[in-house]
Amino acid sequence: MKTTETVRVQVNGKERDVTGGQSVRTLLESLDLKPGMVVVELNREILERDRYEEFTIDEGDTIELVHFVGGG
Amino acid sequence: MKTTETVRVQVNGKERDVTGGQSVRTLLESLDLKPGMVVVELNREILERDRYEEFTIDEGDTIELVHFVGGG
Amino acid sequence: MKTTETVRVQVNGKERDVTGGQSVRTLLESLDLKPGMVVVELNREILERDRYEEFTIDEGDTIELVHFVGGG
Amino acid sequence: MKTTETVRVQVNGKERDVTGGQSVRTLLESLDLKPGMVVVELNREILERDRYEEFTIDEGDTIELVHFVGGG
Amino acid sequence: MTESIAELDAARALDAPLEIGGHTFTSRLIVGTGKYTTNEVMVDAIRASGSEMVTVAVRRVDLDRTKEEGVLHHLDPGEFFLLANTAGCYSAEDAVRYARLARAAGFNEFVKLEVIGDERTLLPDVYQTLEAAKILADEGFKVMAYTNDDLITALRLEDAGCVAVMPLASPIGSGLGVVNPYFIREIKRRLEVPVIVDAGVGTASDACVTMEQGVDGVLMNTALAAADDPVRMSHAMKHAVLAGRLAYLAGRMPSREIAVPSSPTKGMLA
Amino acid sequence: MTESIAELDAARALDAPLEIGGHTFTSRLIVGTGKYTTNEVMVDAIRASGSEMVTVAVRRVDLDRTKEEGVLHHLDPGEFFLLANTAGCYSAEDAVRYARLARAAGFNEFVKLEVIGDERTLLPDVYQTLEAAKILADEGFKVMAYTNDDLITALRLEDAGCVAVMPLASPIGSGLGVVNPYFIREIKRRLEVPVIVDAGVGTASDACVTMEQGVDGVLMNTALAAADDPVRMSHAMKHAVLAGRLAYLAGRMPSREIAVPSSPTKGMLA
Amino acid sequence: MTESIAELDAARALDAPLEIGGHTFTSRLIVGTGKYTTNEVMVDAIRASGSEMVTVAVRRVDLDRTKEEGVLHHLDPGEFFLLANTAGCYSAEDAVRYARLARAAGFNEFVKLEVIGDERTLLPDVYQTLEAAKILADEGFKVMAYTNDDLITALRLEDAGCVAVMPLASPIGSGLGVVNPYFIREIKRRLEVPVIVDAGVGTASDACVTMEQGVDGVLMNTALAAADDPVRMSHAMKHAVLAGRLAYLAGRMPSREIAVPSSPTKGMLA
Amino acid sequence: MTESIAELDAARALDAPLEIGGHTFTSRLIVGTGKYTTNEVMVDAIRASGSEMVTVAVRRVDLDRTKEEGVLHHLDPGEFFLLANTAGCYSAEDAVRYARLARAAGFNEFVKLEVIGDERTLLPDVYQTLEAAKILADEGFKVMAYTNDDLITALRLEDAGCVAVMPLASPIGSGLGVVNPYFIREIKRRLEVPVIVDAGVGTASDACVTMEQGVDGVLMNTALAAADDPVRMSHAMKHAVLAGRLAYLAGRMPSREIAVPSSPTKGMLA
Repeated sequence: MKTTETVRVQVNGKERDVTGGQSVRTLLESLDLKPGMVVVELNREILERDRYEEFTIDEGDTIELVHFVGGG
Repeated sequence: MKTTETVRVQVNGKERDVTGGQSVRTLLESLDLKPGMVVVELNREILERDRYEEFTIDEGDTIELVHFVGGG
Repeated sequence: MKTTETVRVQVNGKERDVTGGQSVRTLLESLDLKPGMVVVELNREILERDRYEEFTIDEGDTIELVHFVGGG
Repeated sequence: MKTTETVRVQVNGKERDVTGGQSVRTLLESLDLKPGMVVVELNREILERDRYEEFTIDEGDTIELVHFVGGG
Repeated sequence: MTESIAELDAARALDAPLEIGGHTFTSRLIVGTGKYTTNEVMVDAIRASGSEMVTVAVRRVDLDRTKEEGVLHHLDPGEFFLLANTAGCYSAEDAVRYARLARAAGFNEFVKLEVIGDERTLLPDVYQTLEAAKILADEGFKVMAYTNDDLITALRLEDAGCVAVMPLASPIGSGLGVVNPYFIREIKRRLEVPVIVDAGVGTASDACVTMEQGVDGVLMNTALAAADDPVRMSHAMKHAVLAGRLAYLAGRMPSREIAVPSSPTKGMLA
Repeated sequence: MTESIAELDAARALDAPLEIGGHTFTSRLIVGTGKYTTNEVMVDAIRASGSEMVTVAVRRVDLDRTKEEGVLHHLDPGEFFLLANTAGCYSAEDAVRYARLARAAGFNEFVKLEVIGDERTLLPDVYQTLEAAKILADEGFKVMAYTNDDLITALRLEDAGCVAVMPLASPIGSGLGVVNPYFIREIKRRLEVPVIVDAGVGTASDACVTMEQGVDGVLMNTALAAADDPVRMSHAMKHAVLAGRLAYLAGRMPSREIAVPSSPTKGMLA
Repeated sequence: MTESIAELDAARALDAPLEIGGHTFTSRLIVGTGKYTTNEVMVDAIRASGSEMVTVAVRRVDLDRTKEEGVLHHLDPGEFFLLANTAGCYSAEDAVRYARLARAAGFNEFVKLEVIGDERTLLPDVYQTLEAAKILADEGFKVMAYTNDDLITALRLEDAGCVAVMPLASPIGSGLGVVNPYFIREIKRRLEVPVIVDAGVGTASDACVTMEQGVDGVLMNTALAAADDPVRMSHAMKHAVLAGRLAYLAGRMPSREIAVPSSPTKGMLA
Repeated sequence: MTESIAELDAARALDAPLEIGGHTFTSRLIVGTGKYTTNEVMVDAIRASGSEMVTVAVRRVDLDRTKEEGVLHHLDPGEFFLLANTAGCYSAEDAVRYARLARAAGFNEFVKLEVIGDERTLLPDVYQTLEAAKILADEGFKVMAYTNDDLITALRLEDAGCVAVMPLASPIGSGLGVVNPYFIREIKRRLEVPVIVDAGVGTASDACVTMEQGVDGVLMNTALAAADDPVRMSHAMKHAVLAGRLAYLAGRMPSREIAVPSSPTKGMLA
């Protein structure tokens, strides 16, 4: 059953309070990130793009949102 | 019981027929090698110089007699 | 007065007997050389192309016939 | 006839008023220079050491006093 | 114009394409996308270099700043083949993690494996690199491994299944050029997979010398990004790599201490 | 194709043409015509090199052999600018004589002045060269003087009225490349007339390094004629000269012993 | 004569002794005993080199030939410190076996660890070398490890407990000298145990350049044994090592492209 | 101690003395006396270098300052052979004037002829140098001529009667070392009078490399005077020159790209 309380999570190394139980897709939208432009690692597990809907954010989750930058 | 039959052994990679049961010291003498000038490996075990008397040569033994040569 | 005796001249370092008094132009033709393809030095003097007619070959002349070859 | 008026000369590029008619040796002494430690050029002519006595300083003379310094 | 086309075609005709892990490239120059003053200069420079494969790094999205930092806002993955790297990793574990994240981006299975062993020299940790190479190759990655100029390590990386081995010419960003051509040459002689010299090139002649060793390609970044005029230097590098490659294929004259005339010694005047 | 044209145009747009004695050239590569195995290879190689100016030697017509040896039976003076040399001369007097004969051929007033001082090294006799340069310049010749890498001599040759000074990279036909870049660089720094490095280039990287010193051009012959594949090497040299020139104009990165990362050090994962 | 003593003493006074694994040496030159034409030449050369530590190899006694081949019939272990090597070993296991045999000879616990990874280049297998180094150090050996010029490997070998790390200047017996001074310098900068450059030195200046990098010593064999006159070359090397060491300690002048007069510019005549 | 004497004697026995203009020297190192911080350091350094011949410059006495500046207040002409130079002269006329003044000092008829052609590079004006050399040789001077590395000029200077020809390794005070060993080697090969490399040496290995080219000696000043520790560097140079000389005489091993083992490949254990 979906809860709406705030939960504390780690996003890219910073603590954030977000709505608990929301999907990763929702989180990306709230952060104004196009799903196609980032790769999501949830608690050290890489998520497939087409399954962002299935995964929900819970208390204590560690989320890494990465993308490609200039590099040699 | 000390035997005097000939036994076949490997000395420095070559097969040799030697008197069985003789001590390593005796073998060295028969090969005209000064104990102080060689190091003896008997069946992959390095022997201490002062114990050449204790070890005897038996059928199938593998003996390596090494020394220092010029090298860089 | 034009003479027709043979005269001995030096052409490119080799002695040759040629008809005396002939013009340089005639000499070139006899050597099957196109005037436009060579430069003529007569007794150390370079001749202008359009004046080959005026110069005649006489006994003891030294003639150099040069052209461009491959070089670095 | 030796004169004692002052004369203006060039010594090592600088104008100096010195007693006219004095010998080069005297000049060196007055400059506190050991004859053996310098070479003297008087009006572009190099003087031999043992003849400093013979040469006198006159109006307008150009004198160069040189020696060895550190160099590569 | 027609002449210029002819020229280029002729040049192309003189060399075979470069094949890495089943992909074919006409350019033997691979370039990085880091350290440019602006994204516009970066794109212009990369286009001028004629490169088809470009490296990118995997980093966290900066949630506080504009998203524009993402390199794909400027580089079209349709125009360039993306080679993600594991730059900044100091262990096999980290490198493997970064490689997986890169692959999850969905472009290709290639990765420029880079495991650093020392912060001051950025020299590779060949032990961790080899370990990571094995893991990634087993997972189906097409590993292009950055390594030092040690032949033994290069052979091990090939055995581990790398699709390309990439020894350094000199330390990353040093611009010292090919310090040890002997080792580079020997690595090329002994490996079957493509050998790409990665890091150390400082100017055009370095790239030219590198290719003259017979290697299959060159990877560079700083030499372009840190030039006074990156776009012009990129043009230079494109020609330098081609020049070095063709010279290698053409077979240079023997060099000798004594002179030999280039004009005939016969036919002199008296 | 269109891309290739764009590329070449871009490259051209990045450099100014080379002007020598009032004549303008887009190629900075000058090539000799000696020592090729066949005339066909020579012509193909020269075309591949993109050179506009080619050197030729003055020699006696061989009256016993076919006239085909004349280089103009193969090279169209309309297609290439002929630069006659005085190769093989060991005195100012001889060099002046050969130059006059060359000019009498009626193509142009340019001459590559070359007065050799030693048969074994083919090093120039700078004393005789300087003397000949003065005479020829007075007679209206446009003298391009082959010389050693001595700055003082280069300055004297410029004073004598030479339209170009051509120091050697290393002995003729040696293929040792630029042995003394300091001297070459200083000569370029100090002269106003074009500086063309003549002789010594052995392979593409040598040409590239030469141009990176900032000189105006390179003259070579053996590096092309004695390569295993002269035509391919000529392609290489064309690109090498362009690469070195553009790299010089672009301004290379500073080289340093310590490494500098080309990927961001920030944004790493935890 | 008194002057010569003064000279030598002065020289010695200008440097500290070399300490390896608790042993102290005044000479920074270590030499091999292989490949000499005769044992007499070997002994004379080693004496001329002034070396105190000499390497020897472990091999089977040849039971068919005279025992004279044993090197100790010619070298007095009282005169020289014997450093047994594991030359010829291609695995950690073999190297450990050879090291144990060497120690059983009863001279000392030092071993020159050498694990080859490739027959053609004789480059070290750093993976096997590191493994063997750990085992031998645990068994109380004083390991002097022959390695390549990789800093990371050098650091690992130090961590493994080696008493000296010995990077190559260039491949064994190549005589190419110090190909990569940057790497050698960096290894010396970062390690605390002595760094001895092993292999690659070809002539005196190579040894001199090596020591100028700041390393603690040089090990060589072929440069002496394969010289036309081994004894004379050994004298040369003794002086070269000393020269390079003192120059390093003295601190060289800065080099600059522009000239600076060594005689006063003032005091010129008018 | 006895050993050290033996060493030195052995070293001496391995080389012949250097003869210049009828004078014999055991040391092949000639040093300048300029640019030292103090006269004490100068004297100590020169003594440490083992040099027998030292150069001095001719300058006006400074009548305003103490006479102490005269170098002979510090150097005993009985201990060292004085070689006066014409440093600072830009014409044959000036050089001849300075040489005559130097000879008038009464020590010897030797002169280091130096005619500069350019203030920035201090490169010799070979035209004026040659002219001055002829004049001075005619006047009975023993001319040791500083020149560039041009063989033709070196041959002319020998013909002019110089007792030694002294080509530069690189510009005065640059410390760049032997930039063009080919030219130096060729000059030595072709001349009969002693060839002394003058100027450009920066550190010990430069001196060693110089002597390995086969030349008869080296002349330096800045490398010693501008070292952090001039006295220690002078010791280094003494050994470096000896090392290079002996290595040249010993005949170095051939260098090859492929490795060759220095330990036996036979006799390995099973």
